Amino acid sequence: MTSLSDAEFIVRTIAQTAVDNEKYFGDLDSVVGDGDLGFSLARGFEIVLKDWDSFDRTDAGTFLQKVGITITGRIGGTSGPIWGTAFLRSASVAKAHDGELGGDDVVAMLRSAMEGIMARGGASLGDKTLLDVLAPMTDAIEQGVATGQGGAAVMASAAASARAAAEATTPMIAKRGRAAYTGERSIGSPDAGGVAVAVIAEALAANWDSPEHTQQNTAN
Amino acid sequence: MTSLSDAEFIVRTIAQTAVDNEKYFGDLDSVVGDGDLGFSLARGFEIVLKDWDSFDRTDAGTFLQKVGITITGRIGGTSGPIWGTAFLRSASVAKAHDGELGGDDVVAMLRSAMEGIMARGGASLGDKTLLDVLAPMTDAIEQGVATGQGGAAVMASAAASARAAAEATTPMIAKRGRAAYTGERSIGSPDAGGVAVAVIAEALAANWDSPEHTQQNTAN
Amino acid sequence: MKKFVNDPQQFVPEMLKGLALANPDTLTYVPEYNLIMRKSGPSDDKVSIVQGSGSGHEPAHVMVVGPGMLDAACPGDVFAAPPMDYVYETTKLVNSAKGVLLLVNNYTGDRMAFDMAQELSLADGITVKTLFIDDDVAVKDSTWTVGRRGVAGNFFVIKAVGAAAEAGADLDELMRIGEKVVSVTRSMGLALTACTPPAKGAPLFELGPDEIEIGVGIHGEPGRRRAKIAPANELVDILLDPVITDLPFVAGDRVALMVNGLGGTPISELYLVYGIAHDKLEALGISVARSYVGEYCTSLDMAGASITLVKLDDEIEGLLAAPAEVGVRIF
Amino acid sequence: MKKFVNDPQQFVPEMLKGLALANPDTLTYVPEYNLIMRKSGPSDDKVSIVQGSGSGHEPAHVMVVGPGMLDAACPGDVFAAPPMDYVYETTKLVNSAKGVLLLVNNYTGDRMAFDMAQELSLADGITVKTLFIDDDVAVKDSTWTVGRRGVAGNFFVIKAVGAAAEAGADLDELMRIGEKVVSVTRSMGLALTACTPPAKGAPLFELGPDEIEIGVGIHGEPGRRRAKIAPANELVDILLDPVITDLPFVAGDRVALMVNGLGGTPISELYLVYGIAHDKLEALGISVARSYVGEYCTSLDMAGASITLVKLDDEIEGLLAAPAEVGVRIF
Ligand SMILES: Nc1ncnc2c1ncn2[C@@H]1O[C@H](COP(=O)(O)OP(=O)(O)O)[C@@H](O)[C@H]1O
Ligand SMILES: Nc1ncnc2c1ncn2[C@@H]1O[C@H](COP(=O)(O)OP(=O)(O)O)[C@@H](O)[C@H]1O
Ligand SMILES: [Mg+2]
Ligand SMILES: [Mg+2]
Ligand SMILES: [Mg+2]
Ligand SMILES: [Mg+2]
Repeated sequence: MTSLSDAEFIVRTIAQTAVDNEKYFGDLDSVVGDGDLGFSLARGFEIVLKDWDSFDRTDAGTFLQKVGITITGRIGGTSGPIWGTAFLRSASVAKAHDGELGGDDVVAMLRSAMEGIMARGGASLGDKTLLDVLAPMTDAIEQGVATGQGGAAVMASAAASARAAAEATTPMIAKRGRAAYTGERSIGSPDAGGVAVAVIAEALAANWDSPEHTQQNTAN
Repeated sequence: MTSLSDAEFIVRTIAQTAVDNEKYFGDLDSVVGDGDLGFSLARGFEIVLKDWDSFDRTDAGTFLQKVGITITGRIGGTSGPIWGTAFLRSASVAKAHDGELGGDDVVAMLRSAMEGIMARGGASLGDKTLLDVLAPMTDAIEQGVATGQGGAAVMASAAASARAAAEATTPMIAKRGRAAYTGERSIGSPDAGGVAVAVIAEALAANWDSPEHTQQNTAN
Repeated sequence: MKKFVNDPQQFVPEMLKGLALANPDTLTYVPEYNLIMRKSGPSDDKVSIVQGSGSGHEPAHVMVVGPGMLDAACPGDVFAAPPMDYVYETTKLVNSAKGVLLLVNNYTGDRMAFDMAQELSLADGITVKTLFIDDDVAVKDSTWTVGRRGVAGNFFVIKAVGAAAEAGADLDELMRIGEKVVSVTRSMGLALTACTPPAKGAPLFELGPDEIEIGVGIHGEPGRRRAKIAPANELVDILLDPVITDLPFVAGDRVALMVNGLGGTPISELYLVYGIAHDKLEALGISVARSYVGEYCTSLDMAGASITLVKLDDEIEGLLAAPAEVGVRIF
Repeated sequence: MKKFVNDPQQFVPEMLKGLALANPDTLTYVPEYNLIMRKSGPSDDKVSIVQGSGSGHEPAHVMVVGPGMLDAACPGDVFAAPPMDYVYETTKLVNSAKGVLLLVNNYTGDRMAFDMAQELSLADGITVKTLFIDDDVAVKDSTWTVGRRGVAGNFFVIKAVGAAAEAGADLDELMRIGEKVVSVTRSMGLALTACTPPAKGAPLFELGPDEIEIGVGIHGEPGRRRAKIAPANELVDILLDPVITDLPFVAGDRVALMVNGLGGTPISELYLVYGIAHDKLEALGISVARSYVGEYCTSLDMAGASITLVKLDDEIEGLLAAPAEVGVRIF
């Protein structure tokens, strides 16, 4: 894994998926939320794409940190602080690590991101937030890495696990975010942020071996 | 014709028809008008019915004048002044006449009512207002009276003629009232006030020989 | 119909009662005649100013009774001119030695009710004059029609004569000022949705999900034509062009610009419209000296807006700038 | 969707531009941060007061910037808390030697953005305190939720601390006053229709032709339950009862009563609701000392209303009565 180019691929895929799914994420958030998730993510990640060339690329950690600052500062709603925190925490782990990042480091980055989100927004597992998707997804990655699978295979099982976890939020009662105000009525539809994470994971899996990723790797 | 009791029957029938058709007249007025015709007539004639016993019944003319004052003063919209004027003008003709009113007098009352309406609201025949129904209806009464028909027969032909005239307003362009603002778009629906006159005429015809009218006559 | 209403027949009285309860120190409500007047009553040092009209146009006119504005308002039922008695009784109640000015939007029913009330009042020895307001350019002013309608522009007439009356102007002077303001005021509106009168319980006309009604009046009467919804820039052209070309307003003019909401359009959209209209006017060399954004003359819950322009001179501008206080307030 | 809008993404900036153009003497617009601030800028003799929130609640909060109210408002996009940068930059722009008070309605996104901005501002040496507003009784304040939402009651907090700041109160004093007002303010709303965010282009939820949504928030989030439309008297009970019993408000209390329109309900209906609520309170021995009827905190074009009660003491009543001037006006 050539860390910077992987980070670039991952960030670009997340950003592009957020922009492409503006309407879908908005609709998901309007079932029991307030419908702004798609708009917030799309506008914020548009800025990431617009400023793409300007981010410091000293190393993967620095790159992720610069992206995280943009997301934290420029995305509105709950998503800006939450997603921004995730990027900033991942960046810290990456920066603390010298040299190339391995699968274990990616898992550590994700765990730190989750802790950051919990600290920032006060949510726990089971509160029907994107944490309930990030956690099983991270477990799947950890297991894939432990059993020596290749990147594409790891990502595929991460995506499958994210999708299943997103669907598993359907019967939960929302205890955080706008959906929480509806109490029992939040039962019956999946958490919007959680589905967004699953859609992004699927995009990463689908494109892992695509020329954009592999050529980028080669180019570096 | 025992004038006062006929006048009472006619006014009561008009009032009751206006109250009963509130919704229908309102709907007619909302095609190209502002929908208040039914409400205005119903609220106004409700007052007439409520104050029924209080009207001075010295003679038919006085009775009609008192009713006309109520209508003029208490019905809103265009209809208050227009219908009130009609009653006040009819009352003047009746008062000027000594003794029992004949068919000719009724025709004279209606012609005077029409002149009053024209003077008050500035409309001419052909402007798509209730005048375009009142005029042929009055002609029919005049003809019935001239050929010596009985009251019920005269009223039946008056009603038929009013209905036909109301329908004949459909292709006209409104040149008075709220409907006039829509210009050519007023073509294709009948004038609301004109239809109201026809409905009232039909109610009068239908009940001319009813116990309410004939018993009232006998009672007097 | 989904509205805050009990008995639809009591819609207007219950609204007026609420208005009076919310403004106990400044307004008096006379239920018998739908009448809202200043608690302080008329003064013989000042011409009293009255406007009546159908209800459903709030804040016009019951909510603009107060110092610098109206002395009384006597509305009819929803969209129905007030019965003549209401106007006559109102005139008697606000009678002043300096006279009474009746402001009337130009509609047949209103004209007749006020004409008759004026006759009766004059016979009682009350000095009364009546001023008709007809600012709506959507209606062609040809001989066969009843003339133009009075719409949101009536606000500027009230404001100008209200300020002048407060400064002691006599009745003839107020007529001169009012007629001058009418002569330089033009409006045009469009509806995004129809409105629902409580007593009818259903929309007054049907508009498709992408249709708008252009040149609509303030009573839910359909307008002159239907069109498809378009971007705000184009909607502003549809409203502004006929207003500008009618007077016409020309480069070098100073104007007051009003963006009036018809009842169901949020103020966010009205400010958006204002910004576009302001830019267009400035681009034409017409300078916007005073701005008015909000609800002035509505059509119940209709979504839509109207634009009014007033050509200013020093006199009108001074009168518009004078202080005034009305029952509708946010503090 | 039928709205006055060009590019939905530019809805908020175009609205803010219009607001600034309509108030050139009093407001400054900083497009980069969606920021509306007083033209006069901050003063070192006075604590600066800022409120941010999602847009779509106008006149809250961009239209209540002015003497006696806010020094600046920094809204996010429609229903989205402002990005942290907006808050941080706003804080820097209104920095005063007496400090900056941030008013925040209690929502996760807003809390986080303001928390982070406060941290950054403190690190820059700016004195900042943050006050959270949570007046909505529709939301149960149990441990597992995020606490109550801030809705229309925020108006009273702004008004009170705004008046106190103008009179020279320091930051701690403003916190005390603000917390006191929050502690005696309770609100409850209901929707007759859903609202349509421009970027979504469709209503946020579906309501049947005779359905209403009770306990709705100001972001088009569905409420706690659905019910059938009912006469206004019953709708007022639905709003008023949970408000009264929550604090509770009791016989002998003096209160401010606000009937707030959610954006699509005409002021005629709001006054009708006001009259009913006023009578019910007086019947309970609760006396209404100040009344507020109109739009204070809306949810785009949603038809509906909320009722807010504030229990008054001499201090709060005096602050509410103090003069203030804001960009939204009708003169
Ligand atoms: N406190 C929280 N911690 C973590 N995630 C949260 C929290 N609150 C909400 N979320 C996530 O954010 C999503 C909603 O984001 P967004 O629409 O931007 O925020 P808002 O609820 O402020 O409108 C939810 O679907 C959920 O996954
Ligand atoms: N100037 C007029 N002269 C005679 N009749 C008129 C005139 N204007 C309107 N009308 C009649 O009145 C009816 C409408 O009455 P109404 O709804 O009360 O008045 P408005 O048009 O003021 O709402 C019309 O259908 C027409 O028949
Ligand atoms: Mg959301
Ligand atoms: Mg009518
Ligand atoms: Mg009418
Ligand atoms: Mg949101």
